[in-house]
Amino acid sequence: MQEHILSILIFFPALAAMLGFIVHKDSARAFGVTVAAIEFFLSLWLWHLYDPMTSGMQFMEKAPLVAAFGINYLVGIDGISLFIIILATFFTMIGIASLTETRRVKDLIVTLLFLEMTMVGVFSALDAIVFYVFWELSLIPMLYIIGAWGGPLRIYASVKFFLYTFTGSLVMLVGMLFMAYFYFQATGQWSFSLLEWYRLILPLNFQLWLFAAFFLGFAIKVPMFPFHTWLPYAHGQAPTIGSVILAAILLKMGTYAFVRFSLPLFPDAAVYFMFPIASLAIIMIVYTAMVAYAQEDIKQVVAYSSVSHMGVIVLGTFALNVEGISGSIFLMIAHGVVSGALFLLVGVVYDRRHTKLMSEFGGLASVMPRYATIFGIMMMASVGLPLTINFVGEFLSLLGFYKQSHGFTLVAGTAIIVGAIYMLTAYKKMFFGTVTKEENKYLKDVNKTELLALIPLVVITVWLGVYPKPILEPISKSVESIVQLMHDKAQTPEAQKRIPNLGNPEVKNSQQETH
Amino acid sequence: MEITLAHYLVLSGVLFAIGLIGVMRRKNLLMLFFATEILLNATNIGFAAIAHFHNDLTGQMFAFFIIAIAASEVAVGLGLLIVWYKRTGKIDLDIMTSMRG
Amino acid sequence: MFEAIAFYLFAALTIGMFTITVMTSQALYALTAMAAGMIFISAFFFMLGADFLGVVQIIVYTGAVMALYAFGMMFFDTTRTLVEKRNNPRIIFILGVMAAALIVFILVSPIISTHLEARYPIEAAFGNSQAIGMILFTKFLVPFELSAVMLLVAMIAGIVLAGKKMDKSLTLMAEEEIALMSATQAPKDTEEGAH
Amino acid sequence: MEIYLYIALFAPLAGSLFSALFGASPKTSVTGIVASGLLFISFVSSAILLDYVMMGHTVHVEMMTWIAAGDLYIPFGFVVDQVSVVMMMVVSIVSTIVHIYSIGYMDHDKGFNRFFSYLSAFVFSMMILVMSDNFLGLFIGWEGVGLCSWLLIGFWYHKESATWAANEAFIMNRIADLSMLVGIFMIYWNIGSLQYDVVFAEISNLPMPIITWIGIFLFVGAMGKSAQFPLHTWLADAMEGPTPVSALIHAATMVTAGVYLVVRANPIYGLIPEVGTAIASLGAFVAMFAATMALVNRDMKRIVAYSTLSQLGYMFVAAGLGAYWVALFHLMAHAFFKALLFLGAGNVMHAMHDELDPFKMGGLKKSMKFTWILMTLASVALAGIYPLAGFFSKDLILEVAFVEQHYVLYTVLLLTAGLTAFYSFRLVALIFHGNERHLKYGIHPHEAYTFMLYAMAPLAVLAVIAGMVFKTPYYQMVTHMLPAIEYHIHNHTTFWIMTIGTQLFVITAIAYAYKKYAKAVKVDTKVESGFFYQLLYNQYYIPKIYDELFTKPYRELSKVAWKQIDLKIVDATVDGIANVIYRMGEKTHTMQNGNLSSMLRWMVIGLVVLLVLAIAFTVGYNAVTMRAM
Repeated sequence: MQEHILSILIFFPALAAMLGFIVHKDSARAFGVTVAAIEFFLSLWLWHLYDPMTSGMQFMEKAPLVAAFGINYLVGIDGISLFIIILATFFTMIGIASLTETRRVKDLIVTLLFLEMTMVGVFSALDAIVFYVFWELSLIPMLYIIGAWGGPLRIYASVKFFLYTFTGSLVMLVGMLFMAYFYFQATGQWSFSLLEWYRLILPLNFQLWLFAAFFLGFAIKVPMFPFHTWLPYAHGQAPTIGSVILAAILLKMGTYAFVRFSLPLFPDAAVYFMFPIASLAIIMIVYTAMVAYAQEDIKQVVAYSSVSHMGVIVLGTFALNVEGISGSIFLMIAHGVVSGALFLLVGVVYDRRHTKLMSEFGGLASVMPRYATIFGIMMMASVGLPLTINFVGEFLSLLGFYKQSHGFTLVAGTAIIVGAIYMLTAYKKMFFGTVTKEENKYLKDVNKTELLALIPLVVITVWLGVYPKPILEPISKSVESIVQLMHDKAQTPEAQKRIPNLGNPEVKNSQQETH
Repeated sequence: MEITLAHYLVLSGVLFAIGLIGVMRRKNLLMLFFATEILLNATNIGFAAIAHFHNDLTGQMFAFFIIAIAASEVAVGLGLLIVWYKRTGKIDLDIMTSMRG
Repeated sequence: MFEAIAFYLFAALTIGMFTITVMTSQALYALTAMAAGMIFISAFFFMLGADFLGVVQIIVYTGAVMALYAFGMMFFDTTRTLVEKRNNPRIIFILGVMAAALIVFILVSPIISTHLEARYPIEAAFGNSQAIGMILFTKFLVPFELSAVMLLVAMIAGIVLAGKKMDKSLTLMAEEEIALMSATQAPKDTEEGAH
Repeated sequence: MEIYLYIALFAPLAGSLFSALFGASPKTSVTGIVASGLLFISFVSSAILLDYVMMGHTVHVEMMTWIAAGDLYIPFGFVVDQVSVVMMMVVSIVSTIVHIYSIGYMDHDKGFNRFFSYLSAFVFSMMILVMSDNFLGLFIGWEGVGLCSWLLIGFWYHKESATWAANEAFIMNRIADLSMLVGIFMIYWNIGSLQYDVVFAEISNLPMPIITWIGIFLFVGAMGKSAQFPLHTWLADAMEGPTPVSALIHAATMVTAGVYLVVRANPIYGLIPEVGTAIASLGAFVAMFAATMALVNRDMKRIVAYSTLSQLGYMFVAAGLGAYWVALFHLMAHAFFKALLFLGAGNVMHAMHDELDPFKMGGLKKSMKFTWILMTLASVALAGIYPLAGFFSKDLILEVAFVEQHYVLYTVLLLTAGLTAFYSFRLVALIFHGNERHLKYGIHPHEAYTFMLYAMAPLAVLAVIAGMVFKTPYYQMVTHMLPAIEYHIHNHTTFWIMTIGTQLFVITAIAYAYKKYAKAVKVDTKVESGFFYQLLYNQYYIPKIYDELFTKPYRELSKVAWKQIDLKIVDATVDGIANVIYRMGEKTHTMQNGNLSSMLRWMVIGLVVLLVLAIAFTVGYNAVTMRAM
């Protein structure tokens, strides 16, 4: 069973979802929670089996799909994907457990389980086609969730979400096909295996074009400025569970793919585009933070804050050193936990008042003290307070990029200022002051079901903020191998300079001395 | 003066163009069928010519099958025409607009 | 020389006949011209050494197809002058000529014609009909049988379509009409059975 | 000894968590007592550690790994050495007293338990800040105290002004924190470690510009926490918090963290005297600047806050001039008498039902005798009268400036000393002497709980003796780590002239304050409508300028970014592209008009187009391959 654990992890939710069609409506929720919990414990078992000392891929499985074109069902994980998978199973579990939706619950749970399959699939795929299939499949459940359970503008939002991301991924597909063709030209064999592709050294001009093609697909998913406008609509219209999964997991696909595809495949291009992308990331950070500050709807604040934080992740990724990339991956997980929790929290108040406008609230701290406390913790985590999960990632990302550019990091660092501005302002509007609205005077504090979802998130937020080692170490190990691979593949002198060499400590020392 | 493959192909092309003009010009369905026959025959000449000049029977085979297809097309097509005519009393192309998009 | 004269003669005749077919407003002229054109085309087949094809051409087209069309014409009563609405005849003409020119260019240009190679060479030892028979029942056996089935189907289709009760089309009727029809028909059938 | 270190560090956390358990429930005195008790334990542990350090040892422990990625390795490491033990003592003493005091002060507050939870959390953060053995650990504490400061300033969250001040404080500190982070990045990438011992050992190997930049960035970080100009406005607004908070956080401990940082990083600043001079100049400027604002203010707590600001300026002068031990000494002494002053102000506030304007008080010495004595004592100490603490620490800074031959700084500081004395006693005079102006507002003051006064007593004792008794042992201990420079004016005549002159100057200022405010208060409208008075009263219009220059444009710009750029440009472009495609579909669907004849025509057009493309591509392909051949 151990050698097939990844396949089980991928397809178990899907099989369960099909079974879910015949489960009775009233027991659908129990069924969903059970399945998601089993899946979550499977993923924990995966972590238990994972060997943190190895930097390469583990639990690899291979089965030919289209042998003539070298398309295989090839899955495997390393430290980078392991924790995002756990995050995905975890959020599906608590998402289903804390579901407050009453309309067509069974359909929703089946959809979520399918979504879980695609998420786990994306993060464990090592074959470009398999990756692409899961990548696109993930759109459909999300489209359905937004379109069926969303707000008044749901059709517009879901269509926009689908078409926008789909367009980007089509360009990515072209890039993949060309990559495979190039591999065929170079070796005489067709292969879509990422691990085989890693061995290719492409000429710079090919790298640039391919990088651009992949970039478009990933950047829309992240979403990077100026491709971000689908996100506020999607979040604004999606039901709570949709926003949670979208923010916590689906957005991470983009940044994960940067690490998995763009960096090791095109190291020279990554260096070439480093500063343009860093500029975009900085615009994302500052500009969307300002937009978040101007919002009137608390959910939009959280949505835009997501974009802003994703900017830091992108920046860390393109630091191209172990500190930066490890930090960005850690921040992916951190941001997943924190923004997921924030969306859950927004959902709590939305369930009670059916409005998300901040002007409708005020003084909630006295009416809902527990809610205010948890919101406060999560807000502070989002702002990046030390000893919360976000700080570790943000610090490492910025630290990493500082190596590449001082000025950029200084500007990007305003993230910690502007982030505080919009978050504190929103918090003040929601929770401080006196209760002015009559409806708010008798709001119920968070109930047990909601606490069931929120308490674990709070625990994780603090635990991983204080002791990030259990997950930072495997991440760092895997990142080291990627950075080393990039350094070995780098051709341009610029890239060789920018990407550190880890394998040769003497070189490193001499480099340090020259600084 | 020798007659080459090109001559036949040009002839085939010219006949095909005549057929095309007919297809576009005719509104009477029966006449449209005529034009279709011309198109088919034009290609037949081309196939036969290529078969001849390249010393290969495949071309003739194609032509042969085309004739078979043409025959069945006429049979089915005329049947359909009769149905249509019984319903509407006309076989004018312009009144067939049920495919409006 | 003889070949050239024959080619140009028949080419001129065919083009002329087909032009009449396409352009005339008299259905009868069109039919006649086309029948003539078909026969002239068979001449090319003979010139190209495809004797069997030539014979088939005359039999099928001039014999069977033309007879069908003639029958159709009589049925539709199109012996009168055809009244057809024309719009933009110039565009039609330009498009036709352009298509022809392009096809000719593609076929004649060396790029394609020099790349062709014989796969089933004509054996000089056999006559044309014999050779065709050989190849038709070996290499092209499956397509041949398929086309036979197709012809059978077409024949049945022709009979059924033109048949008696087909003045009512199920596909072109609205749902209610069909329901109405089946409702009225059902008792009638039982009545007939009772008689 | 490690066990004491852990006790000193984690006892406040335990207290905080214990109180947090009761956070939402109604007041239970248990929380206050337990939290205070645990802090006392922390204090005792610190004292034991102090004893141990006095004997010349240091304690250095590494609790566990925190962040490790690539070459970066940051542990939770704690060090108790001569510098940090001083801070630990200051923090634990003041916070224990403030805790006990708060049991009485917050007696009637709904958020009693919550308050102790926050306050103990603050002490924990502060302990981390001073005990950490690396820069990032310091940063944890740095942000932690920022968080607690935010929580405590906005403690009465129903008040708009309180929450506004809390956010202002947090955000303004964040600006400085960014600079601090950048400083930390620079240290890491140039040295490869953030441990103090490694950094300070290696720092001299770096090129000069880098050291300078590190120094500047770290100092800008310190400026935020210590509310130095231009990041000072939050401190006065922070007085919205409960008074014990002001005493603990905004006077005694947190705001001095900046000074602590500079003192701690003395190996860096020792290498860059130019930056040191700049720090000293800024410090002197702030000392004067804040003192002038304190002269005219009509808010009791704000006056004390400005005085704090001014004293922080003094500390930075000392630190900037390389007299690190003097800065730390003044930090300690200041913590005692300023906390005392604030707690006294708290008593007054309680008695006056949260009235803050001293012009509405007066003659309180009758009803609040002890408070009067304590506050007068604190003010005397602040003014620097012999033999109280202020004399030994503050006048020392004057001497430092003189000895280092920065005469401009010396003059500024001397003038400021006069101003300090004046505004301190203006306050004392207005509150405790003269007519009982509050009677007409129907307020009948009463003395605070006795145990609160007892709690304040140790501070009073310390304010009196700290200078005299502690100076020598302190000097001997702390110079193990800090540069041991004795600041003596060798010329005896000069020394005496200066000392006595300063004393006389200060006493004159005190006397003037009493004369002007102790009897009847005449409101001199001519002066008050004057330009300078208005300028000072409006804090040099700086809050207004910030509002106009930063806050409003930021808000407007954010609106523009959302409404104009995001919705009207970025999103509209996306929708525009979609609409173009959609309209193309609308237009071309006329092609499907159902007329078979025209469809045939379209078909032929498509055929022609395809043929053209086929030819074009074939020709093009051939051309390319021909060239390749």
